[in-house]
Amino acid sequence: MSSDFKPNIVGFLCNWCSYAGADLAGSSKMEVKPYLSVIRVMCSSRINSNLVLTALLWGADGVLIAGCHPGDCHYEQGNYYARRRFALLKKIMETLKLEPDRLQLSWVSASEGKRYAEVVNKFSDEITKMGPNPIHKNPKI
Amino acid sequence: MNGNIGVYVCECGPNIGEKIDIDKVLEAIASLPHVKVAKRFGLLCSNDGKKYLEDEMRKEELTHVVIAACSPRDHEQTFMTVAERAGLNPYLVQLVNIREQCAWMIPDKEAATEKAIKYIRAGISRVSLHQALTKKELEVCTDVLVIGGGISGIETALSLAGEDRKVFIVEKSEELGGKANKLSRLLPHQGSTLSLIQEKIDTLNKNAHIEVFTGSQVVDARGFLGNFEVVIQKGENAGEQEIKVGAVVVATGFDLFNPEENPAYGLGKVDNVVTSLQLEEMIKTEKVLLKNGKPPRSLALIHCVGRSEKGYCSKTCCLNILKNAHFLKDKIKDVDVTEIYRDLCLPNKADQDYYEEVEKKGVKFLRSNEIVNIKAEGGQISVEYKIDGKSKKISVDMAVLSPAMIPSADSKKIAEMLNLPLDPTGFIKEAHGMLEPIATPIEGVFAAGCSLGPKNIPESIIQAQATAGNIISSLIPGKKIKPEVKVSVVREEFCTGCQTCLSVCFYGAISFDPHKGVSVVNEAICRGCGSCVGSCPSGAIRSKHFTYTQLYREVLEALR
Amino acid sequence: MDKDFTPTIIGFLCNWCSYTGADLAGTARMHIPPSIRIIRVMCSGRIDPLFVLRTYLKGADGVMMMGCHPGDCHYQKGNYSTRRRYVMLDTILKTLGLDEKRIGLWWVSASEAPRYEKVTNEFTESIKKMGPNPVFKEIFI
Amino acid sequence: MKQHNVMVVGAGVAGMKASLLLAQAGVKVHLIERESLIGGQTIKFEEVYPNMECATCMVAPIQQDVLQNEDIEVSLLSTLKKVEEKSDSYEVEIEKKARYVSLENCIGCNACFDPCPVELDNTFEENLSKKKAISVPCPGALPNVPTIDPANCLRLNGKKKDCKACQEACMFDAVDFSQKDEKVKIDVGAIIVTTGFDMFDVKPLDEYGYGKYPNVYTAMEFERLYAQNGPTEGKLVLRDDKPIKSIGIIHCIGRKELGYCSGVCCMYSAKIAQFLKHKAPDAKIHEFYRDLCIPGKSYQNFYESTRKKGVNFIRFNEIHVGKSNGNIEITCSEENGQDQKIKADMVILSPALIPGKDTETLAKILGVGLDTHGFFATQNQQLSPVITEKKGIFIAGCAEGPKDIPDSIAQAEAAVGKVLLHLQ
Amino acid sequence: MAKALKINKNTEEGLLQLLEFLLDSEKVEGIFSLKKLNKNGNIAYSLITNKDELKGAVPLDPHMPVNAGKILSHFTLAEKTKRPVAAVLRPCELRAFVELIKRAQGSLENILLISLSCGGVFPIDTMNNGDAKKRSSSYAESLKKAENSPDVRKTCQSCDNFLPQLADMTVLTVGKKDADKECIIYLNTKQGENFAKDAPGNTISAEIESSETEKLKSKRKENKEKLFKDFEKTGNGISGFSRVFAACLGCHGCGEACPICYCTLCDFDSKTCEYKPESYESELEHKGGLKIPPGTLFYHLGRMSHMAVSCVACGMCSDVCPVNIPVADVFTKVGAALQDVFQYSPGKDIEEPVPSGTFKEEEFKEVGEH
Amino acid sequence: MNSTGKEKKEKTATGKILSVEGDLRKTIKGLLKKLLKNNTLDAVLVPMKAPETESYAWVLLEDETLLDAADPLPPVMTVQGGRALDSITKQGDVYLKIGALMRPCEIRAAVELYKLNQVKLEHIHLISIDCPGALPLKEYMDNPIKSKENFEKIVQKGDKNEALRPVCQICQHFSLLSSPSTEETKASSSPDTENHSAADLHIGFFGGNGKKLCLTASTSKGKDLLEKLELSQDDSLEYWKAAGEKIRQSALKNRESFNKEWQEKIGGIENFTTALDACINCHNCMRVCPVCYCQQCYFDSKILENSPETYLQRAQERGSLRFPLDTLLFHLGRMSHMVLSCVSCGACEDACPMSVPVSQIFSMVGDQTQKSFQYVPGTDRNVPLPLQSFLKDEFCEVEIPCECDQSLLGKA
Repeated sequence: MSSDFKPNIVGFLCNWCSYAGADLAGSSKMEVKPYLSVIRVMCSSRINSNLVLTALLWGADGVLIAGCHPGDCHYEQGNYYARRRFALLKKIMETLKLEPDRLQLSWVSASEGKRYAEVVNKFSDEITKMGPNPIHKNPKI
Repeated sequence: MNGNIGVYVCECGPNIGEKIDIDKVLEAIASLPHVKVAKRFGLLCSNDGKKYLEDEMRKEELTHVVIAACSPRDHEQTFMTVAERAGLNPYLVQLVNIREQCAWMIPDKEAATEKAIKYIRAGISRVSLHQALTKKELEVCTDVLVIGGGISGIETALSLAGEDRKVFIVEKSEELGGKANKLSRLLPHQGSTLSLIQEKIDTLNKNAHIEVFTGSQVVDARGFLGNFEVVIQKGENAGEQEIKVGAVVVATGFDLFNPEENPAYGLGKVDNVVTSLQLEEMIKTEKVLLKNGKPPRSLALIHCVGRSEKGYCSKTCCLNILKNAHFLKDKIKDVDVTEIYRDLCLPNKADQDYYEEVEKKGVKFLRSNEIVNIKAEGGQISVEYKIDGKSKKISVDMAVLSPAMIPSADSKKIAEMLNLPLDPTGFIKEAHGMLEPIATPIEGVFAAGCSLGPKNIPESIIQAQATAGNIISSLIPGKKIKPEVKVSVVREEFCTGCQTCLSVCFYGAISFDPHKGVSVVNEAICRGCGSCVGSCPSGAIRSKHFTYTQLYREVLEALR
Repeated sequence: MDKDFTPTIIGFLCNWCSYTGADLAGTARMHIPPSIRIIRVMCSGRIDPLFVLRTYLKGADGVMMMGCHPGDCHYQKGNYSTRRRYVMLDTILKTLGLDEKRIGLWWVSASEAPRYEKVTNEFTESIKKMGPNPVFKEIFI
Repeated sequence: MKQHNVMVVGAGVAGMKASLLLAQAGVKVHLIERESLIGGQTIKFEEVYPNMECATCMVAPIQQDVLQNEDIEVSLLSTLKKVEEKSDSYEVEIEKKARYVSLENCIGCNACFDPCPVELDNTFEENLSKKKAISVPCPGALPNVPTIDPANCLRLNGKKKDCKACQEACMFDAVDFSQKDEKVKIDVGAIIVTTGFDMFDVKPLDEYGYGKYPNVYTAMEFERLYAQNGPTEGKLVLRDDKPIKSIGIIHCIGRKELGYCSGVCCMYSAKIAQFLKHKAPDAKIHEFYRDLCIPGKSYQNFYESTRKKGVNFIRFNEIHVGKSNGNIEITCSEENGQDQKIKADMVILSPALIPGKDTETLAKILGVGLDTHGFFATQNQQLSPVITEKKGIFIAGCAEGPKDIPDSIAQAEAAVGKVLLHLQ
Repeated sequence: MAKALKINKNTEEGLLQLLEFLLDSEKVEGIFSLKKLNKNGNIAYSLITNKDELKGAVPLDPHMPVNAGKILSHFTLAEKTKRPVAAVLRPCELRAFVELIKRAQGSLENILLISLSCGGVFPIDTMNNGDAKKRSSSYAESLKKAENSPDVRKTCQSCDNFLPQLADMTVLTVGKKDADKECIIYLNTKQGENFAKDAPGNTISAEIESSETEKLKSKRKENKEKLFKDFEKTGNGISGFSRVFAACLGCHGCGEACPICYCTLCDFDSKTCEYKPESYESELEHKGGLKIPPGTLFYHLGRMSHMAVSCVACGMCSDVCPVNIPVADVFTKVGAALQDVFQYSPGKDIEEPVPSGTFKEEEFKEVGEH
Repeated sequence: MNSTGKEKKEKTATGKILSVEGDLRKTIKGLLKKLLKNNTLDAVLVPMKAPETESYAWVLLEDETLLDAADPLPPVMTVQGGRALDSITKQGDVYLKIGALMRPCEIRAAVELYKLNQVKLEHIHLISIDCPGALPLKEYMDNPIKSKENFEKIVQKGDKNEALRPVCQICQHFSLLSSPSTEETKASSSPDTENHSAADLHIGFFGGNGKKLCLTASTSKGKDLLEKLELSQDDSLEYWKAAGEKIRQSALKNRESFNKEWQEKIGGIENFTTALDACINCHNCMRVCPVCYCQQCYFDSKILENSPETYLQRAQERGSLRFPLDTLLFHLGRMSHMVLSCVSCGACEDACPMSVPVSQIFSMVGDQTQKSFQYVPGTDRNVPLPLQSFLKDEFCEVEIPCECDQSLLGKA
């Protein structure tokens, strides 16, 4: 693994909890690794597998989906569906040994600025440790 | 796309200015396709900044604008308003968060700058796909349908009916008043319930703006806030009537747990075991008597009948039993009253005083964990109960069971008709258990009183009034409603009609058109979460302002 | 050949010329074979080859397309396209030996009621001679 | 409808919801708040029962809606001083304390905190952390604009008249020492009072060891201690850094003294126990209660799940927090008369809800009465629970008596209905 | 006489040398060519941008996994390429690309078209089973002799359009006896000449058409006529036609593989073509029975009416058919007839309008004279 | 549905026994004929060999004389029956009482499609039949005569021969008579068998030694059919079940090693992409898949379209870039859309012109993912689709540990 590897991580954040949590991390001036690019969606359930797969296959070294904690969904139950879809995708990746660790789902609430920073930093570290997504160099995808 | 995109980077004083090399940012984005101008400014959210932006939008004839500044949660609305003032559709503005997400989080200036460029590129890429969205306006009907003529229903109607609002009450039984009719008196005033209800019913009957259907049922109701179509089955053989209303209030009340379900309670088997309602009836007629016509010398008032079975505390029984005990002590000389309770639940500020008053009257309180058996024994009734693992027993002349409140049979029927979810206890589920205690997930449909869960009369009244408050402020005569614009839409040619989207929508905003075989989103109901979009395999449903292509562009830029 | 055979013939008629022509034939009490069922379209250019194919494969014994004479089109040149499409259909069917004579194109102007009477009768006769469309014998189509 | 203005006093959940609903009806709202931020007590909670929902996530969108709503004028650091009844309206005089920071100019970057030389206890954080003389109560406060504490600011209290450390640090000219407290008169057609509650003060009560032993906390202190945006950022550390093996949570603090059950403590105590089970899964948790008051359709379930998580519920008659061998020891007499002694590393006291501290003053200004417990009295607690004797003045939420969030909101919504009818 | 580049290497290596030169000199940014994917013989078109990756390129491999016209269309669909790209493709692929451009499905701009005199390709599945290796030597021999290799597809054996027309460069393979030693690449256009400037090799003058190519052309014409005749024997008339397509699964793979079928959502996959319940009831009434899913013939006839006039006879439709229906036979036959009627040669002239989009006032006078 | 669904399932299930007269196929056709004749059914959907060709197709028949040409046990599965049924009822209920005689995997696909509102079952009588498996389509097409002979042997012996398609060799749902999951779900859910079954009627012959057939009905519709067939002999199902059980046990074993083998073979990005090297992006697999029901596949839409610049840039990152693009995305994406409903019917692989082992890959992944959702597609009409429902306490591995049912995590 090259030490100057800067991973490209895509983060889908739900508007109500996780994005607010990310904002809080920012306004609390917490240090967060710069590798994650945030994409705001209204609810974590908006994320379909295609979006995640597209990101992973077109070069993302990691994909983070963050939403409200179960029970906290602004739309009551969106995150439960998100969790099921995520579990399915993760299982597929596990079964095919397609580096399931590059995909993570985390619950981050609006008050959890610190947690947001931790989640992102930890995930960034893990991805850095894993090295570049091998798909990225595969001309056959 | 043909367009002029303007990109404005806010320095936010030193917050962005010092942490991000803005000149480098501008250089990197100025030559991107369709970018007409890329400029920096000290503080865009200041009045000067807003003025500057407005002028720029006009001067440069911008079709799309990207503002790189702070979190959309802070100032998205601000800049949308600026755009609107400049004659640009507010949804053609994208606010890119480079302050919280870059400047404040990434101490390394170079990395922060790089990241900011990425975000702004994503913003540019995305904004070029934005569509101008306009708020639709819908006419509303201000009339209201109230299902259920109990205390909640009556109070709702009284609070709402007026010159410009008609209220229809549909009550399945032949008279208004609901369960409260059966109570002997209220608490802690010991006033007569009858007079209270009668007073309200009289006012109601005098009100020309309230139309009451007794002995009637709602057989169909569909629509959304401001526009419901309802069919009422009037009495027996009286035919159907269709009405239009703007809101529906479900006030179908509760039923009582039937103690006969558990033979241990002895109801129906053992003489002089009665329910609290039966006792109320006796109190009302002032004839608290045993089967043999004699007044009881001792009574056991048994709390929490059905609590274990149903899995919740009904909240109102403790006080109600205290009231009855109070009455018995007052009315029957030297009577021995024992309350067998689990936990005293007296959660209102005046309740404790009342409890102390009753205690002072000599009512005995026995705590038990479980009623083991109630049976006839030696001309009396023996109540066997358990406390801390030990069995105990008392003998009384009469045992009064206080059953738990359960959802009324009608609630379920009505809920099915209106597509309302029920919670695990079978009561109607609130739109949000904390913040929207009387709203249901279906906008325009409210619930009040015991249809939502056990409540006492004041709480039911409060809920009825709260319902009224919500309706008065959302259905204003002459004022149109503007539903959310960032909603989902179905592209009919691609929709296969699998109705997966229906199953994941919490708000019932999607229906199925059997003629076309496609799903239809009711934009007046949709709240724009996009859950349906996430669930549609073919991409036939798309969410405005968060389309797949828009997000995909963001992803691609993130990966650059 | 079955003497009693009454063919089913579908006619796609343009609104401006042929349909008016057909109406005129009616007003003039001309004898039009009862086997013809007319479907009005605004321009013969609207006659999608798929309409014709579908009609044919669903068992119509004949399909008539009628439009304004070349040069007369209400929409300037719609019928020139029709003509090309007809040739194309005709060629396809001919090449595959699929009874191309069951499909025909005629120019009938608004005043040509007699021509309408003539072509419909002639076509009906020729279809009668050909007998029923054999597609009804085929399960595997 | 006459387009009268309405004043809402207190910007907690009830006040905010009432304001939003009024604004939706097209009424101009003056929302008056004593503190420098809106959100009331709810925003201090990390999670709310029974769904263990994140309170910030729940309330922040409402706070934002309030601040962005053009029909709601929010006056912070403001209190009612005088109310004059007119024929069909009230003239209200409010006193608006100077913030010394411009709401318009400040962008919430917090650059002014560090340079300030004064360090103070943060009352919002139950004094569990420090703040500067210029500060926001907690990260994520809305509006995210600091306030200068004039009593402690060196410049304003005169100790160092030329100090302008914060002013120099601010790039936006937001620090404005020239601001003065001001009095404003507003004409309104109706007033809704949603001033909320305070917590029963446990300090005077000796038997709970509060103040005596560092590791005895009140429930509110614990909320902040647990909060992700609180002083420890959600990390569970005791005042004396001891490891936590055993925790006692004591219900009904103040019930006897006050003479009423607050109706919410059993649930919030159970909620605290559930938090703790997450944070310190190995710790033993004992809940000491008198009567379980869990009056909601989903509450019993919550209580049972708390029990299932291994929380020990003990019913007591008398209780005492003392010390033995340097450890806290809780002695409680059970119903059967037997005494039980339990060692605890941490004790959390669940006090009753009492009227807000300015309730009495406010009641006088408004000319409305109080009930025996000091809450605002309504015309008829049974039948018209939000209406006062005075026309056009309404009470909602915990100002009327202890209640939980949904009940407060229902009252607020009911009050709005009454106001709108009143204005017609 | 046209200009040509002569390279003293075998044909494939010569071409690769030219491609390498194009990349090296940065005359092009990338090259579309067939490329090996693994050792099993799987190949696919790849956009090669790195010289090293050219090592795996097999531009002349006698397989057509996808019609490259479709790929170039996909590449230039959103916008034309700003940076020059070269593509090695067979004449039918080139024709398909041109047909697509006529339908606004791509752009020729900045694309260097390199084609070849085509000896035909093997059926697609030979790629999988290792047959290809066995066959390739006999293929090379047949090429040299300008004969039909018995291993190439029936469609190719009867294709007389094997000399590309619009290519900037053409690699000579048919009848090239010394293909092992020498590579001739014709520079047909100014663009071709410009790109080949400074390329290693000698510039000569030569003519691509020869007695050898004529020989092959007439042989193939003969085959074509026979193919069409054979089809008439089995597939004529409604019953013959329905027998040919009786096995059709309705997978519509032929349409998907067809380069000319460019629609995003095929009409026959859309709701308009779904049977309504009552259709079943009425058809059953007539016939007593009905193949399910129905509409097989309608699909093929309908698709024909949409695209056969532009059919470039690439044979992909037959290749992808899971039940071995000779789709290409039918379509090329109908295509030829249509092209004859409209005097249209698909893919040969980028200016020539598609027949369905134009007309001549004086044509088809006899039509409508029934 | 016309039944009240109140009938309780008897403890020991019984079925009707029927002697085979001469030919197995003829006997089965005889049953259908009878149902057509006595108007119990208006039409039947059965496979039929196309005249003068060796291929099979589905035919909807009203005319019982046409049944003579039908073949209830075709050696290949050309069009998946679920898909055939889908095309009939997609636009709405056909008001003909149709009996559809299909393989269990086809029935299961139909049930999945029913849950997706694609197939309407109101008037459809699903009749399943013990499935001997099917031959690979390509091999059959290349040599139909020999393949048929081979297939006859399999039918007679009832074993899972290696000549069968790989997914047939590991199939456990070859007989709805004793499908394990149906039994389990029935036991665990309400006694309302009406909606908790896949087929209405099942025809079993495994265990009959070619001499007997066994018919069982699990719904009122099925019982009605059985009644109208006027069969007299009742028999206990134990023996028949045991015969099926034996075959299933060996299939189960095969399935285990199969899963392992494939996971090894294609695990990891390199292996997986290599397995897909032969793919030519014709999307035939999707088009024949019964549960890929979308009007337009997401991956055929223009959503993924990009500029030449982007393609060049991607190529430059990698040195070269395979075209057509997004092969892996297509397969993974399709997988994420339908794999929970995958009935392992093998149609995709049959239709692949390049013989990519799609069905084997999908079947393996399907088996694993379905397990983690405790979902068996197509065995119970009332169990909701996994992605249309959720439990509050599940999949907590994604975050904070809690007391959820760990068995849902597939770690039990």
